[in-house]
Amino acid sequence: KKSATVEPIKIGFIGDLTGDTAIWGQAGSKAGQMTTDEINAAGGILGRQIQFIPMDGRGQAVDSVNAFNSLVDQGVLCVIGTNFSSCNKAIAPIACQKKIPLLGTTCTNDAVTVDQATGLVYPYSFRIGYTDEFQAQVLGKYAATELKAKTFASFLDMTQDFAQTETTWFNKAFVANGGKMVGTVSGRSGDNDFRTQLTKLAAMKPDVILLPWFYKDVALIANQAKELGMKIPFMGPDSWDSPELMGLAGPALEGSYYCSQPAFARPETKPFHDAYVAKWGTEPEAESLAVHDGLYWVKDACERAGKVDPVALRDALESTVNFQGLMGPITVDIKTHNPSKEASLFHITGSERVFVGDFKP
Amino acid sequence: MNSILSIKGLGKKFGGVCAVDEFSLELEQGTIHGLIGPNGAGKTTIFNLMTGIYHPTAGTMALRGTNLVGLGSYRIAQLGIGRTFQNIRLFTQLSVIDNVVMASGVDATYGMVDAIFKTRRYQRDEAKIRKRARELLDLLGLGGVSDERAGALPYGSQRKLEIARALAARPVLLLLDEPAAGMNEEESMELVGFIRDVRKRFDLTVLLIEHHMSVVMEICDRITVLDFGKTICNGIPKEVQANRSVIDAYLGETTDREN
Amino acid sequence: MLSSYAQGLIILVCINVIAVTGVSLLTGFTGLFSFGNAGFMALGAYVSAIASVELHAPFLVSLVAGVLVAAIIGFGLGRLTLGLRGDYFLIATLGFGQVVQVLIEFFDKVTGGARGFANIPPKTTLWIAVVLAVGSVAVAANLIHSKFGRNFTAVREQEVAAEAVGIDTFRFKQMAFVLSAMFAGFAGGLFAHYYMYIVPKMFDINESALFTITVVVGGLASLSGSVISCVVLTLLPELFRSLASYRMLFYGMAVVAIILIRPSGLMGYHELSFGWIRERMRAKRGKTASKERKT
Amino acid sequence: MFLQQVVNGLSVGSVYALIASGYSLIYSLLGFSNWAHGDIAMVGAYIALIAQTSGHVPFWLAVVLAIAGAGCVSMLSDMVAYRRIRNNHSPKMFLMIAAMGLSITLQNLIMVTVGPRFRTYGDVIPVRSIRLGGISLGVLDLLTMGIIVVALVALGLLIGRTKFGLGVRAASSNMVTASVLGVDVNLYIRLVFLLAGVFAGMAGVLLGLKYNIYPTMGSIALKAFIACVVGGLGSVPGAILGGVTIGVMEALVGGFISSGLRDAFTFALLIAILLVRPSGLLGKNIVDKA
Amino acid sequence: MDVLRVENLHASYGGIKALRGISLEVGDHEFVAVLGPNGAGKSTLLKCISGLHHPSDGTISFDGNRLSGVPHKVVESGIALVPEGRQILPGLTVLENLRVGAFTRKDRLGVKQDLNMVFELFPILGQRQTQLGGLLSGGEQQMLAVARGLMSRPKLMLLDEPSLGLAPIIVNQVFDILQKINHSGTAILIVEQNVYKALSMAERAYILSTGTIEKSGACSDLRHDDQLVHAYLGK
Ligand SMILES: Nc1ncnc2c1ncn2[C@@H]1O[C@H](COP(=O)(O)OP(=O)(O)OP(=O)(O)O)[C@@H](O)[C@H]1O
Ligand SMILES: Nc1ncnc2c1ncn2[C@@H]1O[C@H](COP(=O)(O)OP(=O)(O)OP(=O)(O)O)[C@@H](O)[C@H]1O
Ligand SMILES: CC(C)C[C@H](N)C(=O)O
Ligand SMILES: [Mg+2]
Ligand SMILES: [Mg+2]
Repeated sequence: KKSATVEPIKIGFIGDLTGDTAIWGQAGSKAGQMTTDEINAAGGILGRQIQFIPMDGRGQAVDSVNAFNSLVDQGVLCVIGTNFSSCNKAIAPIACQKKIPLLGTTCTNDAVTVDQATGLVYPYSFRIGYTDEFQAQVLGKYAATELKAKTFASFLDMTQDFAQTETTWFNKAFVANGGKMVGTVSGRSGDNDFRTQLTKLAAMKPDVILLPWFYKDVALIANQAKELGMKIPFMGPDSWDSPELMGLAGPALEGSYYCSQPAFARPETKPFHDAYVAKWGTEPEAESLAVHDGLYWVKDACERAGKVDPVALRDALESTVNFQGLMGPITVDIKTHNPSKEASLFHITGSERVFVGDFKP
Repeated sequence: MNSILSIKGLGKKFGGVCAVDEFSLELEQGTIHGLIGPNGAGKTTIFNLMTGIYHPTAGTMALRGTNLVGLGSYRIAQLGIGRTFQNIRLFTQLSVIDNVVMASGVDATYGMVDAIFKTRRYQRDEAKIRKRARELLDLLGLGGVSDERAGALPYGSQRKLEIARALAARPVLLLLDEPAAGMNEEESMELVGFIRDVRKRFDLTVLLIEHHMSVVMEICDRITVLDFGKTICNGIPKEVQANRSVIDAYLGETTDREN
Repeated sequence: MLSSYAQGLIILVCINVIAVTGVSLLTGFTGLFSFGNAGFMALGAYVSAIASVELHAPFLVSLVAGVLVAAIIGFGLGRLTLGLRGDYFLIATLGFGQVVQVLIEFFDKVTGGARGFANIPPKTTLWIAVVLAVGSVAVAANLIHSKFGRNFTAVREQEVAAEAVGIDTFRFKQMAFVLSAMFAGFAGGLFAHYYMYIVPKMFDINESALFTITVVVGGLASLSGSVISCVVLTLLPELFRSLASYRMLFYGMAVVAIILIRPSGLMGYHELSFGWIRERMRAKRGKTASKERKT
Repeated sequence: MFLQQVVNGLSVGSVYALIASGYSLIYSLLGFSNWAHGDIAMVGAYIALIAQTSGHVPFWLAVVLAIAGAGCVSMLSDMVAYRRIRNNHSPKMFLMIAAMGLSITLQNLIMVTVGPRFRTYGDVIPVRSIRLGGISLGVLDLLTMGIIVVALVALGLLIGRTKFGLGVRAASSNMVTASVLGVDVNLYIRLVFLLAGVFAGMAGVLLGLKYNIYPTMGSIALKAFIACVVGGLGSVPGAILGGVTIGVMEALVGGFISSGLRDAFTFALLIAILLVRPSGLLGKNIVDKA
Repeated sequence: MDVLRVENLHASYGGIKALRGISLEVGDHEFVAVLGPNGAGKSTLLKCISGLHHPSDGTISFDGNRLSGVPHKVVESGIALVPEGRQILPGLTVLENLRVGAFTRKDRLGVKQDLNMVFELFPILGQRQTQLGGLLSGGEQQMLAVARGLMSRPKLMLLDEPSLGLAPIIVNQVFDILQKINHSGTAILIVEQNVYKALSMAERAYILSTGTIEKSGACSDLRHDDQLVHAYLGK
């Protein structure tokens, strides 16, 4: 066949392959390799094979920018990743300079796709998942209307951009539905002990506590809350989302809710999930699904564009309507590059994540 | 009489131990004064007090009328007191010549801008400093080892280097703490000649601690003897040597200096 | 024309070289350990970024503003802590670095907090970075070869003796510390205007530690060693990037290996110069010659 | 709430103290900050985890293995790296930098072999707390404090009263001289690393029980290092006092001033302590006799 | 029989040759001096024997066995060094310094007796038992160094300029002590700058200059060899 002699299409991936949250980057990288094989086996993109190039960005902006530049030099068509807003905010303007599409996976901050100073969208920056604003509103509204909470307090991670944004939007939705915020406390990821803040929170006696932290910290916080005898339910965003969480703090999170990409509740996910577990021996993360969707989205867009070219790809990505991924359908909003998605809500009972339903604010 | 240094009622206590007690000294410009006494008598402590390393618990000290008590070490050095250390304190990792150059701060009058742009002033000063350092090393017979690492020198040479370094800072009063330790008779006598020489050449006053009696007796104009922090005798070498309490406390009965 | 990746790396190397030059003066020459220089870099970065974006200051002015603020804070901190010895001082600077980070996160109205500060104009080009890095190293090199460098060295080697020859050790510690803060602040300004986006996490303790590691690996009392080491250690993780998850493992091992193989660091106590190379070659020849004689 | 915050502070402080005591032990001997000490604790935690999950041994045995293993790793780190640096007569700071390199190496070694996941030992010692008049006391915290008291007494006796201790202190004062006086310096250093590793192993397992097990869990040692400095470097009682001081300070600042500015305030306080006592709370201010 | 036998010893520091083929021996109960000018290599010789510096060539044997070159083993085999520059353990008290001196000894009672003995010899040390070694005066440190050497009850004692920094009255005392312990069976190899003192105490002496032995013989002969004394040791 002729395609064997044609150069493969290079698609870059940037994730945190090392460091504290390497679990997500590695899950993304694994899924990328798996999906690439799958696409190649099915004939590749427009008859060309694809080559998946994972790069370590350590979850850090500078490293991620370097990785991005390096991928651009290798002649990639586009780059999938990263999962952290802070990294994508640094890469987005460069992607626009270099005219290479960037498909953020689970980075949820608005500033990833929209230049906050001008309010204009970064033409080359896209995202596969939803936004902080979106999920925080879903949570806030749910807490007030369904859980009938009257008061909430937020315990936020000062080092993470999403924590602040989510607190703001949660508050808006919560207040709009008749609730009231009774206070915030903060900590920094990397700390191990949160009893001080928890003691303070307990004294505020809120009905729910918003907890925008990474799952590893969520586990610590929940366990320590339990140790202190606290029984207030927590609510959290997608940063809770890892199959690990239940093993780390299932009992301590009894009664809590969190919001995630809709993926795991959808039956379409099952084959991917099983194949992943069979191949790698571990559970996939939301990041795995995002990378999977990203690759297929690129395939879809290229095929719609009819050629393999970054600029054409960008145009095709922007005009995506109802692309069906494992995390739900993607329709791109031209003004924000945010996909129109729903958020899935999970309730933790009996150390299990129980799917509550898909919501929009 | 032209007094350069005046110490009155100096005292230093370490916990219960009174290392220096009521020590007074007038140094005449241009003399070489010996400070001797048994081990632990407080000689080095006096040097440390004079150079601001320790602060006295009593007394006053003045160099040419300028009070020394309470000043920082570097300030006292800048005022003109140079010293060597009993436990040698060279910049061991640096070359011999750099040890001397290091002390030539007084000769470097240029500022940071001169240094950054290597102005003529900088070059002039630096050349002068190097030249002088080399002269001082030659003077001490260290010219041949000027590029060696100071720490690699034999013990005796390290002592000489300490003197060269002290001289580089252009002192008016030089404090030597056992300069002849680790030297044999011949080397000691060479040192005596050398100390005389520099005193003349640089118009120095020297205060000398030394246990080599041949050196002390040979070179000192006057000698003060300490014991347990107290001055037990003060006079010209002959008097001191014959003093009963000095013999008892310090010299011992059989001063078998056979040469 | 260089690829953008290569350009990016060169710029990053240049920025790091500037910061490391400051640390080299402080640690390599004066013998003081700081784990807070990333804090000064953060100050430089944020001040210059805010000056550029909010006050529309020209690039040069914003850089100078960053350097000045770093210098002033460095002076104050030095006054307070330079009396501490060894690791006690180290901890004070480490604390300072942490405090800078926390304050930037806390005053998010001005700094953007953890959301970062974006839209900084991209002013740091390849040439600017290269010229300024070379200039900074040249300034440092000239300082070192003057009485200032000598006095730093004297402080490192023997404080008591330094004082005894009239060197005001506190003043020179202070000077080295402020200089290192200024270099860091300068690097921070360039950094901000290259990456266009800054977050406090970029200037955490690991960054400070990296500067110190770089200087020590380069060898004490060697500016050229620091520069070489900075190039090596900045590029090393890039070389290993394709090794994916093994990357930092090899990086760590490489640091240990360099220290074991070169006991005084890459260039300890020597500057890279023709004289030095000639001497090394002669020494090598001498060594082989003496070996031959023995057998 | 005040009392509860003090208890919270003691609980964290005791963990800092436990790591700090091992840290301090090495500092007192070699005069350098062993930045890899926390990572030795991490390795200990993983050894117990692997023994428990893959080896299916009872937990107490896993703990013993962890302690022994951490001791060996600590000793090995000396034999592979630090010892050579000493023999090279490199400046002390090289030891510290090597330790940093070692720290990166160990973290990433675990990362690539065991993986980056966060793990727990499961319900071996259920997270339990005793309620005492409205205050909750963690069972693990009590255990930690117990261990610390025992460790403090044992170390005090070992270093202050035995010949081993004399040799260690001689070596820490001046290695070359100690060796010409008949002290087998390398052996003693190795033993001290072993001892420090044993402490790290205990700390690692306790950390794992109390918090999570993950490759960078050792970075808590940074706080332990600060604790050592506050308490007075090289003094084991100082390290413990420092650890507790920092823990309580953090809790009180976080609880009553501002949780957001907690670290800023605690560091300001630390600097204040150092300005008043430049060699830490229990450190000796060694005067340099010229 | 010889306690110590050094054969064809070479040593260097980097490129600098400090010893170029030294051979010497110290007999049982003998008192031997090594003399020579500044930088002759005297300290290097003692360092090689005690394992502090590794010779590049040659052998050193003690009691008929080759020495290992590992300092603590050298001490265990019965050699004590009073090093150049005192080398007091500054952070340990006077008493602890002395105890470390007796580190290789097992007889607690003997150690206790010897402690009393050195306190008698150097009363000032007795008074300063709890002071840190680093805070002693130079001469006090020197006394401590000698006392510490005595504490190990060596078969052979190496002394590198023990009189350095001592008051004349103490110098005499130290030499008396050395003579005493020599009479009671300890062999002594001493490096001294105080040439006449050394020649009057020791039985034999070696004259070292720039790393080689220029002359050796009985002290009584050397003392009267004016030419030699002039050439190597100063008038
Ligand atoms: N650590 C070192 N590094 C390099 N060279 C050294 C070192 N120690 C000694 N040397 C050199 O070796 C030679 C012999 O030195 P050594 O100290 O043995 O002399 P010495 O006879 O003891 O002199 P002194 O009477 O001054 O103590 C000298 O030339 C000296 O410069
Ligand atoms: N920092 C200190 N703390 C406690 N005691 C000290 C201190 N410095 C000196 N001493 C004591 O004070 C006394 C005087 O010491 P100093 O060093 O002045 O003696 P010295 O006359 O120079 O003796 P030497 O001739 O032995 O050098 C000694 O007994 C010494 O132990
Ligand atoms: C992986 C996610 C928890 C990342 C997070 N949503 C962010 O924007 O940084
Ligand atoms: Mg003295
Ligand atoms: Mg010698």
